[in-house]
Parts: sequence; structure tokens; C-alpha cells
Amino acid sequence: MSVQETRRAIKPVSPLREAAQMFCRNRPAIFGTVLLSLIVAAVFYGTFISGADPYEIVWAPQAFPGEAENIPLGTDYMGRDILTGLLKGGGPTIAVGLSAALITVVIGISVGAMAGYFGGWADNALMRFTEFFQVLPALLFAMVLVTLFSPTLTTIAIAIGIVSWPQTARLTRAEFLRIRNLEYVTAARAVGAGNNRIIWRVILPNALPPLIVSATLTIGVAILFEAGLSFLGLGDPNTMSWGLMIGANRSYLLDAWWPVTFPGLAIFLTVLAVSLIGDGLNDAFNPKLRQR
Amino acid sequence: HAQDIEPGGSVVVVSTQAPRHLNPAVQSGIATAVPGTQIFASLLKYDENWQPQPYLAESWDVAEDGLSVTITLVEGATFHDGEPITSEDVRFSIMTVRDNHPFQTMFEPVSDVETPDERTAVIKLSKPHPALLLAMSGALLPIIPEHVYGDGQDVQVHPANSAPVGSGPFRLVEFDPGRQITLERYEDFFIEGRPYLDRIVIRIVSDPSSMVLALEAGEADILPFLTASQDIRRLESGEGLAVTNRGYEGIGAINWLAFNTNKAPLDDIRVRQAIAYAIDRDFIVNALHRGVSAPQRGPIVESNPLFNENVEAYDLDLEKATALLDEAGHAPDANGTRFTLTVDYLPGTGEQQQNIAEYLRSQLPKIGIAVEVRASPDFPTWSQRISSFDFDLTMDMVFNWGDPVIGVHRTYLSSNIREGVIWSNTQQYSNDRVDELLEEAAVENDPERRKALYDEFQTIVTDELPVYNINLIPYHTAYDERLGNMPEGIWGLMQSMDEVYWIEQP
Amino acid sequence: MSEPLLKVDDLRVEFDTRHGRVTALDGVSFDLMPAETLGIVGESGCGKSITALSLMGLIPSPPGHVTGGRIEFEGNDIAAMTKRRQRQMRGHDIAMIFQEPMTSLNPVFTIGDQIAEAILLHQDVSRGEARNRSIELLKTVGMPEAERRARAFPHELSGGMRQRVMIAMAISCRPRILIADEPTTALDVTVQAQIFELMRGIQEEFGVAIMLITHDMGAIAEMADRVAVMYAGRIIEEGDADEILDNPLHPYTRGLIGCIPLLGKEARDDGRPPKLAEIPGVVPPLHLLGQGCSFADRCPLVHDRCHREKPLLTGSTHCVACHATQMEAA
Amino acid sequence: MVYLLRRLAFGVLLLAGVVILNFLLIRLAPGDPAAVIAGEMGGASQEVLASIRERYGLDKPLLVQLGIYLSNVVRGDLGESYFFNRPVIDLILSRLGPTILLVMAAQLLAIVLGVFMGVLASLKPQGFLSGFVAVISTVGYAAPVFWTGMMLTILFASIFPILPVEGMSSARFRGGTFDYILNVARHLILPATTLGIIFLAQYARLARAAMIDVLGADYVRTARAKGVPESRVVFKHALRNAVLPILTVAGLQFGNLISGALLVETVFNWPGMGRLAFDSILRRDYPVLLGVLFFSAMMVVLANILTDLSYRLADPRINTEGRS
Amino acid sequence: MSASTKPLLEVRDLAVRFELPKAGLFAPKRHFHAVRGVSFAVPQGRTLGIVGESGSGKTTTAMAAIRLRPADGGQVLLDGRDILKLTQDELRRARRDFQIVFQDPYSSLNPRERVGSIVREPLDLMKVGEPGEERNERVRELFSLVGLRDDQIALFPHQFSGGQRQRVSIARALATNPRLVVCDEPVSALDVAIQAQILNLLRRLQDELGLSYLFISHDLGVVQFICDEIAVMYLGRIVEYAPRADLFRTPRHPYTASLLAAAPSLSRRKSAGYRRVSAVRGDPPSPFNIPPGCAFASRCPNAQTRCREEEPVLRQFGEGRVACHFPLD
Ligand SMILES: Nc1ncnc2c1ncn2[C@@H]1O[C@H](COP(=O)(O)OP(=O)(O)OP(=O)(O)O)[C@@H](O)[C@H]1O
Ligand SMILES: Nc1ncnc2c1ncn2[C@@H]1O[C@H](COP(=O)(O)OP(=O)(O)OP(=O)(O)O)[C@@H](O)[C@H]1O
Ligand SMILES: [Mg+2]
Ligand SMILES: [Mg+2]
Repeated sequence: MSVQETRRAIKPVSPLREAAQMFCRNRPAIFGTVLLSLIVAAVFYGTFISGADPYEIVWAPQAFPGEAENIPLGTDYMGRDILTGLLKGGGPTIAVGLSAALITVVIGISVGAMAGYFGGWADNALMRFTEFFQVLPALLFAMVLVTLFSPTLTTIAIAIGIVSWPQTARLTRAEFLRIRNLEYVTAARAVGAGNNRIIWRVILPNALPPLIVSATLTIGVAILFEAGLSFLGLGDPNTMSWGLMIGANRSYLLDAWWPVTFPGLAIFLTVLAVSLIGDGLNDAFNPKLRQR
Repeated sequence: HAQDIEPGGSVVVVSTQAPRHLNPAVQSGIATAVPGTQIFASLLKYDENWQPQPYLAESWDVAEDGLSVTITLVEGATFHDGEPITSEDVRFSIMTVRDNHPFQTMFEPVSDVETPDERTAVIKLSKPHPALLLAMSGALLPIIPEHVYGDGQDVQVHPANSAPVGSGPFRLVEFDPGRQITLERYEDFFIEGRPYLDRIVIRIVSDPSSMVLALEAGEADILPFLTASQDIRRLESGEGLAVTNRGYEGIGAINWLAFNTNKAPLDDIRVRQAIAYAIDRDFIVNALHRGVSAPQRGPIVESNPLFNENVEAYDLDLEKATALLDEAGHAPDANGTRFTLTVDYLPGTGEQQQNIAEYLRSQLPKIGIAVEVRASPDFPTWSQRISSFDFDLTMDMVFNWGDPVIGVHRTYLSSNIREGVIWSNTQQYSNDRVDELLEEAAVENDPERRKALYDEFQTIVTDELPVYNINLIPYHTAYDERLGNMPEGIWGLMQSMDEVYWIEQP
Repeated sequence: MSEPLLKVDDLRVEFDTRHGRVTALDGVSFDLMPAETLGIVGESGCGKSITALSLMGLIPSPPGHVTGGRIEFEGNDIAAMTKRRQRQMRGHDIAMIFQEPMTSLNPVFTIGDQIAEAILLHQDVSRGEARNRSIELLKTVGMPEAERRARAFPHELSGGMRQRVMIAMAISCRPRILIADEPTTALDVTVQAQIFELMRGIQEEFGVAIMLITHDMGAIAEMADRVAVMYAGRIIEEGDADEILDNPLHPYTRGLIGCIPLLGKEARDDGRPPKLAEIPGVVPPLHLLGQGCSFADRCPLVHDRCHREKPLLTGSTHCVACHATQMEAA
Repeated sequence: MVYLLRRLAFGVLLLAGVVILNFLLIRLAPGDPAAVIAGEMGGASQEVLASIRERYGLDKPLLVQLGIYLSNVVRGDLGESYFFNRPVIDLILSRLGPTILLVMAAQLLAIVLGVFMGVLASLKPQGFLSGFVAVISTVGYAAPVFWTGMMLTILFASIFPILPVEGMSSARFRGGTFDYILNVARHLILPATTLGIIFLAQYARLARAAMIDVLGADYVRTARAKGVPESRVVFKHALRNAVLPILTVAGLQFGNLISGALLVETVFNWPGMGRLAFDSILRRDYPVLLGVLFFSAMMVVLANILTDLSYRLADPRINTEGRS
Repeated sequence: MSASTKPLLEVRDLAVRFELPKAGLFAPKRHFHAVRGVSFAVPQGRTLGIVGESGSGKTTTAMAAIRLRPADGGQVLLDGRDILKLTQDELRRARRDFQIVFQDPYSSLNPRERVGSIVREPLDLMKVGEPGEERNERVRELFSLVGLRDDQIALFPHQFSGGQRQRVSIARALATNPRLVVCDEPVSALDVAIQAQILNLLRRLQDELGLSYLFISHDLGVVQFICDEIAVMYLGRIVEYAPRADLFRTPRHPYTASLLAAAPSLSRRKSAGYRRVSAVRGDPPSPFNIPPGCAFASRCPNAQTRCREEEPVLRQFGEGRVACHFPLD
């Protein structure tokens, strides 16, 4: 009694692979990926291979890029090599970005998932709590946290995480609200799945694409945040980071543009790469575009 | 030449320093002093040769025994509300400053002020006090109206601190905290025809580059207390601008490295000396500061007549430094590190403080001392750490304030080891001979003998090194060339600008 | 026989997709006579809506392209008209109602405004007059409390009422042709019946020609004079409604009629209705259409030729595009 | 009405929460405010510290201080600045205007220009303009705002010195109201542009997406089927609907705008609340800091309520109570 | 085919209500009664159909009956055991006896899971059979039972057509050998051609496995094809409940009659001059404030004053039961 199939059956492609294909066809996203790979490679080199000390004074202060052979990007107000600073400073910058994004995602998903899945008063309470964090301008709040608890990379990452999770929580909640009413969730319950299984194994994987996109973008936001704090002088002075370079060289801007411009560019390119990838993922996961 | 002067015009002063209020009687510091000295007159002015000049005081007379000073006020001086300035106000001002100003040594010996008549005040001292005249100049002793501040309210938080009734050449029009102070010519100023300017606007700008740009663009006319070398160099070549470092002698701001002399291994003089020998003052002054700042070898500003030329300068000598450390028994480990120290710095003044701290981080490892820079996000954090003795090394910036009694003694007197008080003897340095010398110098009226006492003091403390003096803060003023009579006394802009005028108005 | 009001000839529409360019309409031709009802049936995705949209000039482009064919309205080629005239034709001469009354009305304007807009666009009347007419129209389509409802927003109305609004809007300018793309699929049966009734009434009153797109054979029986059956972008059978329903020639049409569980089918011995006829498999996706007959894979009568060659629509009054049937007939 | 009251009531609760949270946070953090005040006076002894504590009520138990603070806030008294010895409310009010001006100018610029660009781009989703908008929107978003500001400063101070790069008006300025407005407007150009660029990027992207979405909606097809001219389809039928998601985001952006303003004010020496906040953090001027936090939270809450209200005006679907 | 008369599932007086958003801050909580005292029984091996317009509470009734949604009153007896009283654990174990097939074949399968594991999931969760090969074998068996091929086990749902997905759903529902399958409009989202395939499949499975169905639909044609008894719902209540043949031959409730009149039929031809005269006017009233009396009164052609005042109860009339003051005959 089996149904006769169309002879030219549709080739089986897993949704992930399909998304990957979409992604690979997205030129800006590929550009972003290549860019990010280059940046990460450079930062990796700087962090683990190059032995140079970013704090070492190697030449006269504020030497113009290329003024001497070994200082292609010039030196800063102390005579420290900017290229070394960029290579060494990328690690902490990206690390802060990643760990802040991780904190954001962990808090955001937990809160959002609980609120969205259980609904009712749990949702109400959690969302009120979230709103609480949302009405405070994030940078201001982060500044307060960092100053009060002294600026180290850890506190900075935590502060950024603390101020940015609400958005992820809202997104997660919205996705959970949407998905929990879909029939396959009811179906899972009908075959005896418990709350835990439904939250983590059924809903979360389906809510993941927008969350991945948002997490990717959060990395960018966190990097910008770190830079903003450093710019205001609230960075960790014992760890070279791109934001710190900008903040420290800021008052010498009029005399030397390069110590500010290059780290700024580095941040810009990193965030750009990350958001291009985020956009690419968004397009790749977006079912609307996939239907066609 | 007063006849050639055409009065009028306004001047815009830009500064990064936001005053809390405008009453220098209860507040030290540049921020309050600049507007404060325009609003309030002091008894004396000091010229560039450290000589007192009449101002509100027409004449003054120090008694033979040094235990009283008689002041005669100029005639017809009035406060901005029209009330006459009397000897009662002088008495009130001196007492207020004595009891409230953080520089307690200024008027501490004053036991009483007698007021035989409206224009005469006799200051009675419990002991001779050679620093007294200096303490009556500039921002240190503003003459404030008793009928305003004497109303029983706590003068520290008196509302009139922000809306003062002054005695000086300019009166307050608007005080917009943290943003702008607008002053206007006081028509009934006690010096006829002065001030020349109609208006002074002091604008507080957070970003130093903005100030430089404003000056270049002609949006601002005077930029005082400029220390950043690149700004100084840039403005020096600016068209129509003049840059000078004169007028800051009185402040005598010394940039130094302080040691916690109570904490191992810094309790060992040899370790402190080794560090001093490892630091290249020339590099700091010439490379880091591009030659704008002057080296400072001792505790008293080099331009002060009391400075002792012969103190140990600690020129760079890494071998001697390592030898001293070896001698002190600090052997290097496998990595060549003997021990690790943290260095703090006063936040906010990058080139003078943070940069040198960072320089130490790259310099001291050369003699086997690892350095960790500990940043304080803000002044309170730093001051908390230092004043509770929670530090190894710290960069610091301390002002001489003209006479050693006011600005120098506090750092070295063992009686001034006061936990919780910043800019006291936070190094916890204690030397009986130094205490003795300083006490004697404070009451020594004879200049020769006084100098001798201070010479010995300077030799001791540069040998024992509770602090390693690095350089004089290179305060500069940049201003529009067309401004005439820019104040050149030892107090610079912390002095009345009643004589400033536009040679040619912009 | 009178002149056709609308003449569609060899219409061809293509879409750019992930799988390249696919043909959504492949040589569709039909005529629409004044005041008649033409039913178009077929499974989902066979091109019914695309046909309707291309008559309105509303094929979304990109990704769609009308790559061939000719549409004549009262003897004039629509493609040759100015853009302005084309736009005037829309709404004025040809009106359309859609399947989803829930989403077809703009949520931010009142329904009165939306009807009045259609009137103002095509007729030279004042705003007030347009508003009055829209209330009249609402009454015509049986909207209770028309004055009040004219000020309502779409979300305040039920699905049936919204579809009435759509119809009111469509007939606001007395169009010659009304295209109804599955006007009742989203509605409850009792409401469906009312909408059909309304359409019938309007046809009789205004004499419009109706093109009724549906996949519901019952609706065809009740409403249509003529029927065109579509499959994978082509018309595969066309003829009088009775002819098609009683004597379907194409195996697909036969299957389509046989597989509906209709009321009134006689019961078996055990009291249950007989098993339904089945068309095995599914409609092939457009990008996988081959050379031959697109129904070949599902066809019980398939033979070699069907895989090689596309059958043409032949016949005079009852046309069919099927090699097997045509051979039989021959 | 009921809705508005409920929103307001909730907003007040939220603000109370914010105040309590921040009060406790600041007080529990390391650092003695009395020492700070003493430091500002130029150093002081233990006795002075004690008197300062007493003067500012810092010697009372924390919860008592909180209670006093809250009851004062209710009465509109945000306390006195440690640093300036002035009522916090005066300080904040004098800074509120510039910040609102900056934020609003940036927001307006971003929305108008962003939406316009987004709409144009949406009309040809594969076209050049669309690509351009895509590039602009990622680029504008990725550059740190203070860095953009600094680059603009270099550009307009050193290279083409045509625009003021500092302050809100010339210090020297004395003139009539109209001249003053012009003067401020000139000063506003760079800060507002800098701040606007990030948000412009987001609005353009959002508007493009929303318009593409809406232009594919059934009711747009209906409008076209009615014979509505294309320009009217785009700007009347589609844009009205596409504005809704933009409105939502615009409301949510308010907090971010204030954050951005903080940096921009620093770069351009704009005399707003952001700088006050920054300075008070560095001075540990807690009453002012609390006040600024309170006010910025209040601005965000108000902005959210306003957005909600305008959303309700724009979208009739939400308007009916007892929805069906 | 065994036609035992003892009901497998008996639902008594089931009630479900939903909380409505409050009108004001201090307004009382408002409820909306979606299902109001519904009772019915599904005999072993037979099919009960529930028909009614959208929003009449069909889905809610079915969901509450198998506790996928909390009920606010009533009893649901499966083999005499009240499902509504089971603890979570007992319920989980009991679920192997009753399964569900949903309406939308697109949203009822988890798009991130392969269909093989979707069908296997109930086996794993309810610990049916040995893990490993035995369960895999069962999955293959189920696939062939519903007419899918073995090689499709590893595919994802989106790689299937609607009809095939519905087959996967059915396979999942059958995995634990349930006795009752609730079918919530399982064919209304499908094309007619596919609909026929699924309907035939469901009937075949019932015959082969002796299943009982609670079958929900709004299409009378479909109901007639598959159901033995039919309950007609209107605004949360059953208004008529009768064996199939009787219902179609002699509808007793005016609402049922109008449904029948509106149902599609090939015999009503335009060519034959057929004109529909539907007696029912307007839309169903808002379920949020159902008027007193008979809910259908506002649309009923035969309505009298009594209908608007007194709510009729379901009572025996002819072969079936009807809730109408003036039933048709
Ligand atoms: N924008 C589009 N891009 C690509 N393909 C499209 C687009 N719109 C329609 N199609 C394709 O054109 C074909 C015909 O679509 P159409 O909407 O006419 O079907 P239909 O017969 O109306 O189906 P239904 O009964 O579901 O409404 C479909 O296969 C569809 O995939
Ligand atoms: N979660 C919910 N909250 C509030 N009301 C609900 C909820 N689910 C359903 N309802 C309402 O309950 C009533 C009955 O809904 P139900 O889904 O049971 O109807 P149905 O007969 O299955 O309709 P359909 O044919 O559209 O599926 C409807 O008016 C619906 O709006
Ligand atoms: Mg269609
Ligand atoms: Mg349902």
C-alpha cells in the first residue's frame, strides 16, 4: 500500500547544511568570516607567539607610522609600538567580548526561557525584573559597576554581561512564547515529555537560530562596550586592549592621529566582521528566505 | 603706561578643573583659586621676585620679635554688595581660614587679630611665623565679608560659597557648576580704573584637545595650567598665541615617586635609592615630557631661593642600583626578578603620573624589580589607598605653595603621619632630626639661618628618600598674544587679573 | 456567441528561485464571457492564483516575470496600454477578492476609508459622497449596522464580515470582471454559503463576469458555468461545468472528483461510505518538471509518450490535454 | 486612560526599584564617601571626617539612610551634591536640556534619514541603493561612537575647521535669541551626527526589512488591486504599517541613546547629563550619581510610555480594550 | 471489526475556561467558558466525530479530554479510570494509551529532529520495548504501516510533503499501540487528493488495529466518511449527538440542518438552477458574552421567545440527542 513517490525525489539536505549553503552564498558574510579569521589569527599570533611586550618603550613617542623600520604603525605617546599593542590588545578585547556575550547569553536564555515557557506569574515577575535592568542606560550602569568594583577585565566583562542580558532574555522569551504553542511541543507533551525535556530539547533548539544571531551580535556590542569604558578611562590599565589604546591616546589626538585611529579601526573591523557574520547567519536561518 | 590702555572686552578662560564652589577660604586648589582670586581680594600680592606687594593692604609691618604683624587697609574698599571692607572682615577672614582651610600651617600660629580701628588689623602670633606674608597673598587668604559668612552657618557648606559677595575686581554673574563661571567687572573696585576687562568667562572643558582647539579657533583666550607636552608644543607654534611657564613658581607643583617607607622591602633606604638610581629623570623630562618640564631634585622647588643645589640628584646608574639591591640582600630569582612592587598613580593627569608609572613598569625590571601598575579609576579610590597606607610605590603630585611651611613640612614631619588624610606624611617617614629642623625653620625669621636649616633638611631627605622627586609639573599658560599684563607673579592666574587688558580687541 | 470580455492567450509566467528559473504558468489560454462564471480548480500550487494575479498585472517582480502571452480586455491588449490606464483598469474594470480576508485589509485604516479610497480613485466624487457610497455598499453586501461598521477597523470584524468588505470594495466601481481567489476557504461553512449567495446576487444584479478560483468541487458545481482544471501551471481540461463534473476526461480530473468525500455518496453494506479514490503521490515541484506531461508520474494511464511529450489542450467545447484520452478519442 | 494610569503607576514602581537598587549598590561598594568629600576639600583629619559624616547623615544605619533618601525623593528632593554643595535637582535640571536636545536631534536625524533610506532601499531589494544601505548600516553600527566622534573632530578641527567641535555655544557668545539658536544649532551638528549615525544605521536596516515585509503583505496587494498609484501604496498603505516596528525599536533605543550620548558628550564637551554622570562617578558624588541614574531611568520610562501611546495611536489593533 | 458497546473513553460534564485579560487594574478576573459541560463517549473500535464552526471549542474539548490542557470541571474516564485525577507520573505512563494527530502537518513535527527519532521518541519516553534494535525495528514497522519508506527514516520533516508529514504524525501516534487516537482536523490542511489518501489510511488502520478515534473536523463530508457517531458543537456546547446515518438523514437541530445545507455536494448544480437559500444569517455571536438562552437563537430561523430565555439541554430525541426547544423532525 505504499505511496508511489515522485521519481525525482527531493534530495535530502539537513536544515543545518541548508543554512550553511545559504551562508556560503552570502558574499558579505563570507567577507566577514575571512576578515574575522584574519583578525583572530593575528590576535592569536600576538597572544601566544609573539614575545614582544606591548608596554615596552621602543622608540621616540608618537613616531609617525613607518618612521623607523620596525614600527610600521608608529608609536604612541610613550613610544610604545602600536602594532604590538594591536596584536597583544586584541586578545583581551575579544576575550572580554566573548565572555560578556557568554554571560549575556547564559543569563538571558535562562531568564527568557523560564519566563516564556512557564508564563503566568513567573513570566510577569521575570519580565518586571528584566525591565528593571532595561530602564537604566546600559553604559551608565556599566560605568557605575566598573567604578564601584574596580576596573579589571573580569569586572568589565561581568558588568557588560549584567547590563546587556535583558535583550537576549526578551528575545528568548518571545521565541519560547511562540514555539511553546506550536503543535510539536504539544505533541512532545502528548508522548510524555517533561518540562525539562521540552525546554531544553524541544524548544531551545528551535529557538536557537535567532539566539545565535543575537549572541553573535552581542559579541560585537560587548567589544564596543569595552572600548567605550576604556575610552572613558574605566578600562583595565594593566591589560593592553584596543579600547585602552584609544582611551590612553585620546588626549594626544590632535598631534598624532595614528595611535587612536588604528585601534579604532581594529575594533571597527572586528565588530564589522562579527555583525556581517551575524547578518549572514540571520539570513541563513531565516525561514522566510529559505522557502523560495 | 596706564593711559595707553583701552579698557573693555571680555576674556574666555578654559580649564579642565571644575570648582566645587568659589570660596578659597575653605577650599584649596586651582579650580577654586582662579575664579576665587578674581572675586576676592587678598591683603598682598607677590611679584615674580617673591616680594610682597600692596593690594588690599596698603602697608604692613612685621614686629621685631616676629610675634605681631600690623596691617593697614586701603581706603574706600567695598564688598560687591557695597558694604565697606573693614579690619573686622580681615580678622574674620584670617580666623575662618585658620579654622577651616586644609593648609593648617598657614595661620596656625595666629593667636588673635586685633582691630584698633576700621583700617588697622594687628595679627598676633604665638611664635614667629616667616611664612605668614606669603600666606596673605593669592588665593590663600581671600578677604570675605563677615556680614555674609558670619551668620552662624557652617562656612564649609555656606550657600554663599557658590554665590559669593566678593571683595575683588570681578563680581560673579553666574556659576553654572561644572560648566561655566561668568564674572563681570566690579565698578567700585578699590583700585581706580581697574579692572580693565569687562568680563571673564571661565569655561570648564572635559577634553584637553577641545580646549586646545578652542584656543586655536579663537573661541577661548586663556588656557592656564596646561601640562601636556604636546599641547604646549602645539600651542607654542600657534599663530597669535603666547605660551609661558611663568607665574607658577608659587605653586611649586612637584611630581614625585613616593615610597611606603614602612613596608618591606621599601623600609630599606638602599632599596629606595636603588630605585632612584634606576630611574632616568632625563628620559622622563626630555622624552616623555618632550623637554617642557624641568627636573626637580629636592623637596623644595628649584626656583625657590630656599632650594639646596647640592642635594644628591640620583642620575641614572643601573650598576649602582643593582649593587645596592644586592647589598640589601635581594637576590634575583631564575627570571631575574628580585621582588615585585605595585605602583599607584593619581588618576587624570596622564603624562605626569600614569605615563611615568608605566615607564617604571618597563624600566625597573632592568634592575630586577617587577612592577605592576595599579590604576585607580578615580581620585577617591587613589586617595583612599594612599592615605590608608595601602601601597608600595605611588606617583604623586604635591604643591609647595610658596613657603615650605605650607607645602613641604606636611610631607616630612613625623607628627603629620595621619592615617586617612591624603597629602599628609603618607610615606610614614620619620626622622627626629628632620622634625627638629623643620620646627626651627618654621619660626626662624632670619633668612640666612632659615636657609641653612632647610639646606640640611634637604640633604637628609634626599638621602633617605621618602620620596624621589622627579620633575616640576610644567604648568604653562597659553593665551592670546593681544592680551597685555598677563599676571606674572608667583601665583599666575591664581591672582587677580585686574591689570589684564586687550592690547587689541579680537 | 458574443465576444469574450477577457481573452487570455498562451500566458507564460516564470519565477526566479533557488533552483533557477521555474515556469509557474505554461501556456495558459482561456476566455471569459460577459456575465458568466468561470471556475478554475486544481490542487495547491498549480498556478491558480498566479493566473489571477497576472490578469491584474500584480505578479510580484522580482522574482516573477511574465514572459509570454497576451491578455485582451474587450479586444484591447492590456500590455499595450499605458501604465495609467492599466492602473485604472484595476479596481475599475477588473476587481479582485482574495483568499485571506484576515490579512487582505489594511489594519491601520477603517474599512469605510478603504472602500471610499477605491471609489475616490476611479470616480469623480467628493469625499463625503464617497463615504456615503461606501456605507451604501456595506449595506448591499449585507453588513449589519453599516454606518457604525464603516468606522470600524478590520480587526474588529469577523472573517465573514471582512470578506463582505472585500466584496463591497471590489464592486464599488461596478467592475466588468470579478476575480475571486478562493474567497471562502478561510471561512466557516455556514458563512461560506452566505458569501456564495452574495456573489450570485451581485452577478445577477450587475452582470459581472466572475472568475472563481477554488479547489472545492462543490463550489464549482454550485457556482460555475464553465470550468478550467489546472495542474502544474497548465490548463489540462476545460469545458462546461456539467460536462466536467459528469464526464471528466482527464485522469487527474477524474481523480480529483473521485477523492472528495461528498455528502450523498451512497453507503456500503456496513453503512459506511465506500473508500475514496486516490491520486497517488504529490504535485511535483516546479523545478522538477520535465519534458513530458507533468501528471505522468501520478497517472494510472501513463505510457511512454507521456514522459516525452507535453500533451496539448485540444477539443472545441470540452478540451482536454492528455495523450491517453486524445488517443481514445481519435 | 486606565491603561495610561497603569503604565504610569508601574513606571513609578520601576523607578522606585531603580533608586533602591542603585542606592544599595553604591553604598555597599567599597569607598567611603566622607573620605571623598574630605579629599575634595584638600585632605582632612578624622574629626573632620566624623563631622562630614554627621553633616551628610552618613553615620546612620544604611537602611535608615535609604528610608530618608526615598522619602526625600518623593518630595522631589534628591539631596545635595557632595562636591558642589548644591541641590542635586538643580544640577540635573540645568543639564537635562542639553542632553534631551542632543538625544532628540540625533533620534530625529536617525529616524527621518534612516527611514527614508530604508524605504528607498526596500523598493528595489536587490538594487544598488539597497546594497548601499546595507553597507552603511553595518558600517555605521560597527564603528565605536566615540571613535567616529574623534575622527570627525580631526576632520572638522584640523583639516577643515568649519564647525565648532566643543561645547554647546560659544563662550564668548552674547546676542539675541535667534542668534543664540543658530549658535547652538551649529554646535549641535557634529555631536548629533555622530550619535545619529549608529541609530541611523539601525533604522535604515529596520525600515528596509519592515518595508520589504509589508510590501509583500496581502493588504498591499489589495491596494494595488484597487488601482492605488504606487507612490501612495508605498507611502500611505505600506509605510503606515512599517512604522510600527520602527516605533517599537525607537522606544527601546532610548536607553542606548543616552548611553551613546554619554560618550558623545565627552568627546564634544557637550554640557549634558552624561558628563555630569561621568564626573560624579569619578568624584564619587553619590547624590548626583543617584540623581542622574534616577533621571535617566525616568527618561527611559517616559520614552517607553510615549512610544507605547504613539504605538496605540498608530496601530488601531491594540486600541480596543477587551480584545477579541 | 469489533463493535463493543462498552465505551473506551467517557467524558462527563467537561468544562474548560480561559482567563481573559483584566479590563482595569482592580477589575475582577474575567473568564471565558470555551467548553461548557460537554459529555460524550467513544466506544471501543469506533469513531466519534465532533463537528462545529471554528471557535466552537472542538480542539479545546479534545485537548482537555487527554489532559494536554487543564480542565476546569468534569470527568474523563478511560476504561473507567479518571484521567483528570492522575498524578503527573501516572499520567505519563497512561499516555501510551491515548495519542493525538494534529491539524497542521507543518507545525506538528519538530523541524530539528529527524522523522525517525520523532517516531521513536514516544517509545523512548515511555520505555516501550528494548532500547536499540527493537525500537528501531518498531519504527521501521510503523513507517511501512503508514506507507512511508525505510530510507526516509533519516530525513527531516521539511523534506516531506504535507501528506507525508501527516503520515509521520500518525506513525508517531501509533508508536505506543494506543487504544484511542484523537485526530484534530487531521486533513483540513491538505489538498483534496492528499486528504483522500490520509482518510483511507486512517480507516484502514482502524480496521487493522482496532483503534478508536475521536475525530474532529468541520467538514461534514469527511465526518460522514469516517465517523460512526457525531457530536455537533456550537459555542462550547454539544447541540446534537447522533449516529451518523440518522444525523445525515434527519438532522434535528436547526444548526445541524444549516451545516448540512451548506456542505458541498456535486448534485447542487448551477446548471440545474440550484439556488442556495441558507436560512442561517450572520456570524456566530462572540464567544465572550454568550446571550442567555440558546446560543444559536440569534441566527436560528425558528427561534422563539423561549429560545432566547431558556437554555435548552441535551435530551434524547429520535435516534440521537439534541439540545433544542423546537427540534426538527
Ligand atoms: N513569489 C514567488 N516566487 C517563486 N515561486 C512562486 C512565487 N509565487 C508563486 N510561486 C510558485 O508558483 C506556483 C503557483 O502558485 P499559485 O499561488 O498560483 O498556486 P495556487 O494554485 O494559487 O495554490 P493555492 O491553492 O495554494 O493558492 C507555485 O508552485 C509557487 O511555488
Ligand atoms: N489559550 C487560549 N486562551 C484563550 N482563549 C482560547 C485559547 N485557546 C482557545 N481559545 C478560545 O477558545 C475557543 C475554542 O477554541 P478551540 O480551538 O477549541 O476551537 P475549535 O473549535 O477547535 O476551532 P477551530 O476550528 O478554529 O480549530 C475559541 O473561541 C478560542 O478563541
Ligand atoms: Mg492561491
Ligand atoms: Mg481547532
